[in-house]
Amino acid sequence: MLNFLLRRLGISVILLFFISVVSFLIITLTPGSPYPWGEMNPKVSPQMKENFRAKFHLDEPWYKQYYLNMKGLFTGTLTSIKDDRPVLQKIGERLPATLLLNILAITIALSFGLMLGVYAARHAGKLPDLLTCIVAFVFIALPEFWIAGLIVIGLVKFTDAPILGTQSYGVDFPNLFAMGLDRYWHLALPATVLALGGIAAQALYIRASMVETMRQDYVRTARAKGLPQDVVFYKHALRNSIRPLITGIGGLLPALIGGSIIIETIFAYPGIGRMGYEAVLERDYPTLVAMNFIVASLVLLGNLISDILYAVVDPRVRLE
Amino acid sequence: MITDTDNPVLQEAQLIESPARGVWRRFLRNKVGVVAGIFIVLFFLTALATGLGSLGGIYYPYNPNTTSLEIKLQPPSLAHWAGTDNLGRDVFSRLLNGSYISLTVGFVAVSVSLLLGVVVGAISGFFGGWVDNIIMRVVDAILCFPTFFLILTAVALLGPSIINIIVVIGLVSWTGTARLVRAEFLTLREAEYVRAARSLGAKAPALVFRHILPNALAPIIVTAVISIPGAILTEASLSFLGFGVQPPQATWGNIITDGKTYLLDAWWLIVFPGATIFVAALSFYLAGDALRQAAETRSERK
Amino acid sequence: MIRIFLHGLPIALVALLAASFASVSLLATKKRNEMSVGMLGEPSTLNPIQQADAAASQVYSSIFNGLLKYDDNLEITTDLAKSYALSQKTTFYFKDPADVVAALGKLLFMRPRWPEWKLTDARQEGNALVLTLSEPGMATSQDIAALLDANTMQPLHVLRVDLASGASDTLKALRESPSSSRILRDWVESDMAFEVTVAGDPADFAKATEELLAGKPDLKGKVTTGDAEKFLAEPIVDFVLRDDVRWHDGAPFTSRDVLFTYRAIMDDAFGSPRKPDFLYIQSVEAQDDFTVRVTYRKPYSPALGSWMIGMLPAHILDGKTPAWWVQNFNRTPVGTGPFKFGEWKTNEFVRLVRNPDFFDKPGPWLDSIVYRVLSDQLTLRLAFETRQVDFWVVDPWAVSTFEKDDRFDLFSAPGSSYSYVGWNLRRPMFQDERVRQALAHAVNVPEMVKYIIYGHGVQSTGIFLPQMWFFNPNVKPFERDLDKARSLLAEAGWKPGKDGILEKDGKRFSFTLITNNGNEIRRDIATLVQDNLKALGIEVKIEIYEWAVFLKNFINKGEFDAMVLGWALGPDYDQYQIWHSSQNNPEQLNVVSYNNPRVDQLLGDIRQEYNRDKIVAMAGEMQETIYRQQPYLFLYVPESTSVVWKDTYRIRRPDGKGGWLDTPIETTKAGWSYYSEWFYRPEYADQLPK
Amino acid sequence: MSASLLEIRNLSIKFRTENGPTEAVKNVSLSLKEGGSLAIVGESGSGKSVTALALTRLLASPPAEYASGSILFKGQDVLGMNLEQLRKIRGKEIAYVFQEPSTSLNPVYTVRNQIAEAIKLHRPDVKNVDAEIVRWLNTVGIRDPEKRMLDYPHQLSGGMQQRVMIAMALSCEPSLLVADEPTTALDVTIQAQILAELKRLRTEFNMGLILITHNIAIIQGLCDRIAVMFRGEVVEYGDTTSVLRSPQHEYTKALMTCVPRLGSKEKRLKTIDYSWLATK
Repeated sequence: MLNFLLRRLGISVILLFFISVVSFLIITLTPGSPYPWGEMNPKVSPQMKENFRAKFHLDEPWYKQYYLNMKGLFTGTLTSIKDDRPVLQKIGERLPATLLLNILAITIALSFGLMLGVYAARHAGKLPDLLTCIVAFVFIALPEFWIAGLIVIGLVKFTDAPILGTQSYGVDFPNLFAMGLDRYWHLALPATVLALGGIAAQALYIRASMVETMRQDYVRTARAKGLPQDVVFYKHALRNSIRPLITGIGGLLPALIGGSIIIETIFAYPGIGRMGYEAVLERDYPTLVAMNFIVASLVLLGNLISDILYAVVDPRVRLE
Repeated sequence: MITDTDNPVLQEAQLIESPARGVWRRFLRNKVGVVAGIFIVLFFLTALATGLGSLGGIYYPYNPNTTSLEIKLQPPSLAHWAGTDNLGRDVFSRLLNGSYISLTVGFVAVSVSLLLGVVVGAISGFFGGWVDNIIMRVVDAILCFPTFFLILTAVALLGPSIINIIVVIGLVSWTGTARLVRAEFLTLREAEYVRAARSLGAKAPALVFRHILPNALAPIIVTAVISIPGAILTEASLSFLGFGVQPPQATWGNIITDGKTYLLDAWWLIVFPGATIFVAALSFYLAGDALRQAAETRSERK
Repeated sequence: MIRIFLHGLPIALVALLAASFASVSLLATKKRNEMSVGMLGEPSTLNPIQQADAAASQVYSSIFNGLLKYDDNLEITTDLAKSYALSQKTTFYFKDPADVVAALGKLLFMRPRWPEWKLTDARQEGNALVLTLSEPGMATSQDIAALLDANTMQPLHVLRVDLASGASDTLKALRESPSSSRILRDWVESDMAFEVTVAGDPADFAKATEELLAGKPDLKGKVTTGDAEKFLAEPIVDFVLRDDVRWHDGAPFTSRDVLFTYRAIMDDAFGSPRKPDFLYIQSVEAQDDFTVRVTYRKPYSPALGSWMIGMLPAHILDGKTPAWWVQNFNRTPVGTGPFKFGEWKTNEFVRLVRNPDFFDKPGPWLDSIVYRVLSDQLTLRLAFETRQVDFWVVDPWAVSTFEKDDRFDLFSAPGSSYSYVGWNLRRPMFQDERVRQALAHAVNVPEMVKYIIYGHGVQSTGIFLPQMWFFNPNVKPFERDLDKARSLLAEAGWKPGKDGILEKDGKRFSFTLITNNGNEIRRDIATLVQDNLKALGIEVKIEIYEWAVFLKNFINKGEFDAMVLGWALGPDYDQYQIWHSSQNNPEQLNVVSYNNPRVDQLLGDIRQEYNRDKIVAMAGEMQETIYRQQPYLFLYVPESTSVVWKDTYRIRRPDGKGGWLDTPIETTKAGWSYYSEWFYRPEYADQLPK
Repeated sequence: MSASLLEIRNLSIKFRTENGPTEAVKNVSLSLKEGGSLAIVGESGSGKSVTALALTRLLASPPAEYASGSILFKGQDVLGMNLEQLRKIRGKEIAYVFQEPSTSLNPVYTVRNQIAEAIKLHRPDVKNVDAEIVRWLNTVGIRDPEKRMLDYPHQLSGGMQQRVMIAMALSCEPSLLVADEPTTALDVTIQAQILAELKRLRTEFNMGLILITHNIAIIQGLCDRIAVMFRGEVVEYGDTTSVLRSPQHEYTKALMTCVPRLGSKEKRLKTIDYSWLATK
């Protein structure tokens, strides 16, 4: 186990290095350059521009910039071009919101995906199965921003419910419970939209996996034992079917973080997706560098966790 | 399904028919798949007609790029089936016109990704060993990137031209194909007929192109079909953020971008293009899935 | 077990969603005495001297006060200052004290003209004649100089020394050199530059300076000698500060804070983008706790406006490092304004709370203001429609929708920007004035006003905004006249070619019009220009780039044919950087490379003029000249219309009889006045603090 | 004469396929008395496994379809039962041992869990389930059963796995054990052990046994009767000894010739000679 972790850690470090170099190259070798003074400010003197470029090492060769940026990242001295605050601190402020959103999205995706997938598999080949599969493809085919937009229009036009951000404003909450519900409401809408694709993917995955599992010999054994359908299904088949699902969780994360750029923009949700998007627009290189690095680390961590979970679910797998 | 899979009668029936025809026949039996396929054909014809139309033909109800401010932001009517946009352009005509670029983005991006994926996957799977190991680690690394963010960064920084968008989408989405092709190659490499061919002294290219690739074709095609809507959706998402194909060239995505501002006042600018993207994507997914089922039945019997 | 989980979790999630929806909808109708404002993007800092973005200035203006502010008519008035007085010290240096006596005598003889000159005092100081004028400016001093005997006067020169570092030390060394007695005045701009003003022939002094610098080659010093001047004109502003102002932490506001703020702006360590506004200042001195004298090195009339900058608390910030500012003060500022800083949640909101000790009583009435960070116009609108922000600056096309809806009140104010199409005058095809005028006749600007901004704005007739006091209302817009346009083009040698596109010397009239993405209106303008010019046989290709690329690759380099952009203008008349012919290098702002010697002259003069009437005259001429020459196709000045839910706010003012007068909110030329007089909803009227 | 345990009468089973229905089992009639044993022999695809699975209707339907005939178990028609009734027969009355022990045991549950499941279901009166499991594991010859029952299937060898399968099948004390190629996937030495075990257990518990195999050699001494199936039909049916001594059908003869024997001089295994088909 320890061996496994160490080896995985080693591979992760190499991967991270690779990722950080590539993303750094993409970021710095492209046209445009950071400019923190707003639109064509007549008041900015050439000297200020020079000071600024020197401060953020913008005139160094890329490898030196890379080195300085990474050094800054690890010593915590890397600061954002926009407001000169340490990027780690900025990311730290936004990361919890994004994680919360993604965790809820993953929960929704998994629970609904599981339910739908199992439902379809139970009726494999029959009408409910077909309908479920079509619904799943509908979910995948729905453009995220479009459905988010429609939901938003609907809510704005027909209800009083606020939809943006993480909480309602200008309102005194009578109690903690109401406050909790308010937070949940603001979290659940974007999370649901974000999860739609995940629900569908998981449902199709589970369905296929279940159908495959139902053909296995041990399921026949279980049926031959006279076990009730449900026990056969939920105990013998399901447990074996969700193994691939668990490995999939690690892979969900990058997709969700990508998707959250749009969702966070539409719902004005304060997460790192939006920060990254703004950093791209502002050419805030340090922030981009740090963000890519941290997101990649998170993804690698997610992969590691799914590997460990995999071993927990399947006794045949040992982490070596 | 518990059956005796080696039923002799079945085997005989199997022998009469070429695999491709079998897949096709099974596909035709899938009603959902056929309907989806018809939609795809319709989209294609539209794209073709408007593609030709942009060379001077007259296949639109209105010129998709002509502005007429007197009729801006009009709701759908008999004259303008999908309403008009903020510059008074006919949205329906723009949708027709957009199908050309949107489908091009979908197809070409997927072709790029397919080409890369097949080549890389084939090399990895065919040679195995350390080559495979290195390539797969690289693939792992690429999978760690939040893809959409990567695309966004690249397109934002390189400039949102059609070519850039296509290339970038293609470049980041080949990993899935590569993994699939690699897996197929790893399996087929050890298949008896390949071993046989190898032992008869067949050279690597012959092995790959005559023996392995044709047999891996079915899953590759299915992946391609299922990837197309992904590329179209990605372009639309980029458009939504302002980094898609730039106006005045219409795409399904940037019609929505144009309409985004009017979200609450001109629903038709959002609903119709969104629905078009949705129907197109759904058609590709369903047709792709039907194709997969048809192809799988064959490989199951193999 | 697994089945309960399988169905239970989704059901629980949905049930929770339904419950939260009910709860949220119920609560949404109960709002407190708080103002919610939406802002685009997150402020980078709440420090008034370091801010660079609109979001920040929106927030900090409620926290900080300047010495001065604009009133409702966009005229300068006092804020932290009780009063201010302008004057000027003009000094003539003579070769001999006896010459001074003669000159003084001459002036005394002309005493009757003093009021005309605004001359209040003249006296001798050694070999210098010192005049005091009650209105600063160059013109009067030049008039007086002309009366005096030039041969008896010493010419003055400004020597500027740019070097890699160590400006102060070098200046010190220079002051110890033998010729130091000729230094009349020195000024350190930064560690990398200083200026000295010397009397007499500058050549030997410059040589001495160069010799001194030659001893230190690593400083890479460079000496520039300015043109000869006849006198030193030093405008002076005397501020008397209010003595009843306290910082939010209770400490009194004094002249020390003013001095500190000035020093901080000038200190490169804090990188204030406002520093260029203060470069003309020779010194800032405190006479006592509540009197401050600012002396300028030369007349620069827009400089007064720079004292609207928010004052910083010296007692908190003095001696702190830039990093400390970033980590502490810039995110938890302490000011003197009607609202105190409350809470800042990154990317969500900044909340300010009532400052009960605000010096400009009565008010504020609101308990708090929340500035919500939103990403774009759309989310701003959504937040407004769900009553999460209380007002919204309406997109022009939506104004009519809101006008029809009686749930809302609308407030319009003149906008502070204009849109234009800039022709790159470096391109041969745009160099002919007639061609540009033809384009102005061809593009249907009224149609743009009508359809792009839905009539909510006016056609622009030049470089100034109509609501400004120096705007020239006599400039008439070019009318749409295609025949006129054609004949102008024909005069300029453009004839229709084979494909219908105009040609001259075998070159087609075809160009690329660029703009930035993310701005639908600019994109629409480009499309319309393309459409309009097609009628004349001019081919326009549109390209749209992302903002950073647009600036860096095209605008800053001056490499474009034509572009659509806008200028957001402050309330002053100084447009030297935009129009002066010297400002056309890469990264400078005269991006179209406009060049007119008369305009250059006016641009230089107007900044040194303090007389209102003369400013109006100069500005008027400038506006007319530039508009006639059409380096830009001036389009329109959009109105800014805000929409508020009906009856959301009231203004409370004393009614003069010891009670209160509550009125609906109103707009002025400057938009909304200070929020300190506002309160939320009539039903809170009884509960407001006394 | 003991009562008839199982009566299969004119059973036909069809499979719906995309090329139209095919008949996997045609008109098969077999019977088994209580405590009796029957071997069904045939090549793959001959319908023997389908017949065996049909006994408790384990065939997935669709595509399987019980076209005609009846299966009487202890006088009741299995084909007419509802699912509840069927479940009472499955495991409780008719237990199965399948061909591939490594895939027939659920990989994610322990041996104990999988056996206990059956016992709890069919023998609710058993108080100490663990003791019962240990007893059965002992019975099938697993050493150290207390420890082994906590193992996951993949931790056991193939032979052990099959013993677990048998223990699981026996744990509910069925009156008929259907062994569907129980030894095909195992080593030859293990095969012998398992067969010996089956033989012992059958007599010990006086249990009916249906052994399905393609290996005609293992039948002797284990089964009283034999049915040879070919292409869905029973081509020969009778006492083991008499059939083996004098096979009537060409196919039976062919089957018998390709059984490898120790000491045989032949270098290559014989393949089935289908020439008789052409003459038919």
